[in-house]
Amino acid sequence: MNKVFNSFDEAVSDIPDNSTLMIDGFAGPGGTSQNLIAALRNLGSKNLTIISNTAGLASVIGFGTLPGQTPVDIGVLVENNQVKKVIASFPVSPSPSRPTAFEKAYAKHEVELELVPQGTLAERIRAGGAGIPAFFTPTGVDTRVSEGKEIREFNGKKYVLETALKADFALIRAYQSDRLGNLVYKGTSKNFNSVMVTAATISIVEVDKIVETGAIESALIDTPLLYVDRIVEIKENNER
Amino acid sequence: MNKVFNSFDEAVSDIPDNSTLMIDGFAGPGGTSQNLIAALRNLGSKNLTIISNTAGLASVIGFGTLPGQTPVDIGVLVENNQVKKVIASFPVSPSPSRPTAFEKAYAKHEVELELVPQGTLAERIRAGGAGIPAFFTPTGVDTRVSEGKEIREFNGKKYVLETALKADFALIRAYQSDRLGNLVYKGTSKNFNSVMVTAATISIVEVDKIVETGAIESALIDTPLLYVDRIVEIKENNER
Amino acid sequence: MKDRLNREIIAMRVAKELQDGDVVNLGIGIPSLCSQFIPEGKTVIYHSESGVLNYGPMAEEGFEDQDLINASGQFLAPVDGMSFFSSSDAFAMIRGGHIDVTVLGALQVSKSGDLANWMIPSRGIGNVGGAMDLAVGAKKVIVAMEHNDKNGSSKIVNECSFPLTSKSCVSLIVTDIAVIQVVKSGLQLLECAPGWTKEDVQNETEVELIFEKGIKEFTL
Amino acid sequence: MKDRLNREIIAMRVAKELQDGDVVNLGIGIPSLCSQFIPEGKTVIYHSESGVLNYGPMAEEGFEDQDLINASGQFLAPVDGMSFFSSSDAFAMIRGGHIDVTVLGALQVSKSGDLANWMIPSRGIGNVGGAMDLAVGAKKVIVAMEHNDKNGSSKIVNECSFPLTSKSCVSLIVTDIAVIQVVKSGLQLLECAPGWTKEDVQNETEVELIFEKGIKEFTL
Repeated sequence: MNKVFNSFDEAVSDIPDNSTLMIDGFAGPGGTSQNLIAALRNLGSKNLTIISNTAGLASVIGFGTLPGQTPVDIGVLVENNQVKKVIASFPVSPSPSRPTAFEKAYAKHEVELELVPQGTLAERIRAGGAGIPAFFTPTGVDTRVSEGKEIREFNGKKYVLETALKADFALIRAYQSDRLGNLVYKGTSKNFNSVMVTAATISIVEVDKIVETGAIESALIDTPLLYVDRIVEIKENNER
Repeated sequence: MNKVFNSFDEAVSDIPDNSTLMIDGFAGPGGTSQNLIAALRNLGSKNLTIISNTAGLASVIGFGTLPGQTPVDIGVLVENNQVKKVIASFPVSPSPSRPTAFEKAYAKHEVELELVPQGTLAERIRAGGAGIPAFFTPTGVDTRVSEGKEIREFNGKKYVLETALKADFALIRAYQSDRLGNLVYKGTSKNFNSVMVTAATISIVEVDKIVETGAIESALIDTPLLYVDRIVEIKENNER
Repeated sequence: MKDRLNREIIAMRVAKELQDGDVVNLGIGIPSLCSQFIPEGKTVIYHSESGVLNYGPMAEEGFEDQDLINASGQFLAPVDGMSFFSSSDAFAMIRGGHIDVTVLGALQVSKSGDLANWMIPSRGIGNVGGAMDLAVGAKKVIVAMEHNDKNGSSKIVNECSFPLTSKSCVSLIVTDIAVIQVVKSGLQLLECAPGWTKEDVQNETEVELIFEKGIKEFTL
Repeated sequence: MKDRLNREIIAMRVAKELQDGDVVNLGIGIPSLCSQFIPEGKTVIYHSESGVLNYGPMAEEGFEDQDLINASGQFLAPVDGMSFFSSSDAFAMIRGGHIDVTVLGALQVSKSGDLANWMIPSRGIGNVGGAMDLAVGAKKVIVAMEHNDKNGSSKIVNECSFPLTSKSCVSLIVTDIAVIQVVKSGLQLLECAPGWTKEDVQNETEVELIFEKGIKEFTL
């Protein structure tokens, strides 16, 4: 039972064309699996469906980015014509003068978009990991995002039926993993990461450090090992 | 914003007749709010609906109980004729010769039962706390527990629609709380406790120790403060 | 033209609405400024969709941490009693009714409290983010915005022409010229900015406002 | 009467089915004994509905902790890499297909792999516990039980007369006299206990078993 891979390239090498991927992070470089994204860009798999909170924001507006850094995000996959569709809650730049690569491709009808409210996105992913095929939520009722979907009242209030999201692969950044695959995230880099890791057939995780089993105290484990398939340690000479 | 109460009696004093309560614990005394249950027994509120994994098991069969201990559980409320209905997954004793107080009352038609598979129970409670009124689950399809409920197929597999559970009060045992109400549970005493605390209008928590805010490291907080309304520290001279 | 209140004063007025112990989620823009104006002695707990509760001040220069941000991408300082959680948990808190107040910006608010704040139709694409969840899930929704758009048109409208965020969700609107409450029969003017009369405010507002006695000058 | 295998041998035979890296949930009774019989060199990860993953041996006397139990109420020893979680997460793992194998006891198993293990109708009330979730959610369901009930009746039946836990969920049945696989056309006898012929096993079984060549003696 060895989950440790030696390189990012090796860890993503079997991601085929037409795959559905969950890619982590809130919007900034913190909690974004930049090394795995770069490896997937190098691999070049095409026609990908990407499930993610944004469609690549930090690379154009520097969201949550420390001075002098140039983060890698989904934008590089869009620019490389690898992306067929994006399922996201925050796909465009808040600054119209600095559009995302996704927006430009979308304007040229090169990429599709499914826009999902952020809480519904998180809950659909959780549902995918938790064996719940569909659930009702109040979010989006009487708006564009619920058009064509089933609406039902419970206790006099209207709710929309939303379905689970699953992926073939998840690309995840964590802080540490032990050799079994138990993960710890840092601070606000737990948000989408800890949910997406549960909803993919194969979850690939890049970590700052792989430690011996037992080095992470039980009470600190955020993601239990059964959700983790592959682990790659970020080497010191790697800047991301 | 003071959440700290000085006694168990005071913390439960406003629980009226006809309330719905979530009561914590898996089955044994670990993670069961024994002091709050005893206080509710003393208060004597009637016609209660109790949502819990068992209907009181440790007190009759010693489940998860250390030698020489006599745990307090829901059984004392049933014996005191305070309970109208129980919603549980494991309501009876696995040992027919040592029936639970609930079973005896049930045989005399003094109390109602809604039997729910354990995972569905946990998910219904989570849904109650998370603003999800209903969800589909594969558990219980083609069995008694889905009788009369909506069945729907997703991707060729059958699922049953289950609805959220909420409560007026939750009685919860945790290990530590800080003054703001951030909680830590110990080991396997996190199971139903950390879900129920999210699904009640008023969550009342007994803890081994109340510590200053900051004494619990952020990464160790299991339940963020917004789910906690009342905290009572278990005094040293209290044996439970 | 009369003076309009600046963004800080709008935020200061909104802050007055926050009660001791409230759990509050602040949107980007003017709403994010509110946290500076909480009176001493009141404890307000901030929640962010980035998966954090009980954050405080922003990080000082040189101490920024990319793993410690709010939903606006600002770097936070570590604080005692701060907790972190998943996005599904962050929105369970929102949708489950555990957030007392959210302060949001708006493109339009209608007579019946409908909110439109996620998409300018001419752009053809927009960001929903957490706004729909917050609008539907928070116990109280306060809108903090400029009263009129760049062309001078009223952002308080009879019917929203922009795509909706949520129907009938707004409780209170605080703008650079007025404080307006959403009531059953429509929009009631509560306060006017210094130097503004109720007629002045009405002139800038598409919706016919309800005037009851006791309209006050902006109070902070 | 021929000798039947004891509970430990049944558990030992089931343990042979577990693969390196498997995440396994063991029910109460015979299933709970399986963990003692994992061959060296294989890593099997145990999950319990009490909210724990990767537990190992039971606690030694004097070191029991009421906050460290499995779903049978046994006290566990702390182990490196053990993790704890909520019941909603414990069952998200089960229902979401993240458990490779569950070993459950049974009152009845039908020809088509239906499982009944939660209620004896004469008692009028029963415990569902986590059984329905496990039966429907685990990738593979193995039943470990005695072949016949106390009255000698076959627990392997054409149709379950007891309330169902889940339909068509069982893959393999290991009893005190046989190992039987659920296949599309019915129940196929794979192995007989030492000294038992296929006819002997058939005599104790209500369902007409499928015999293909290669029926072996119980192998451990």
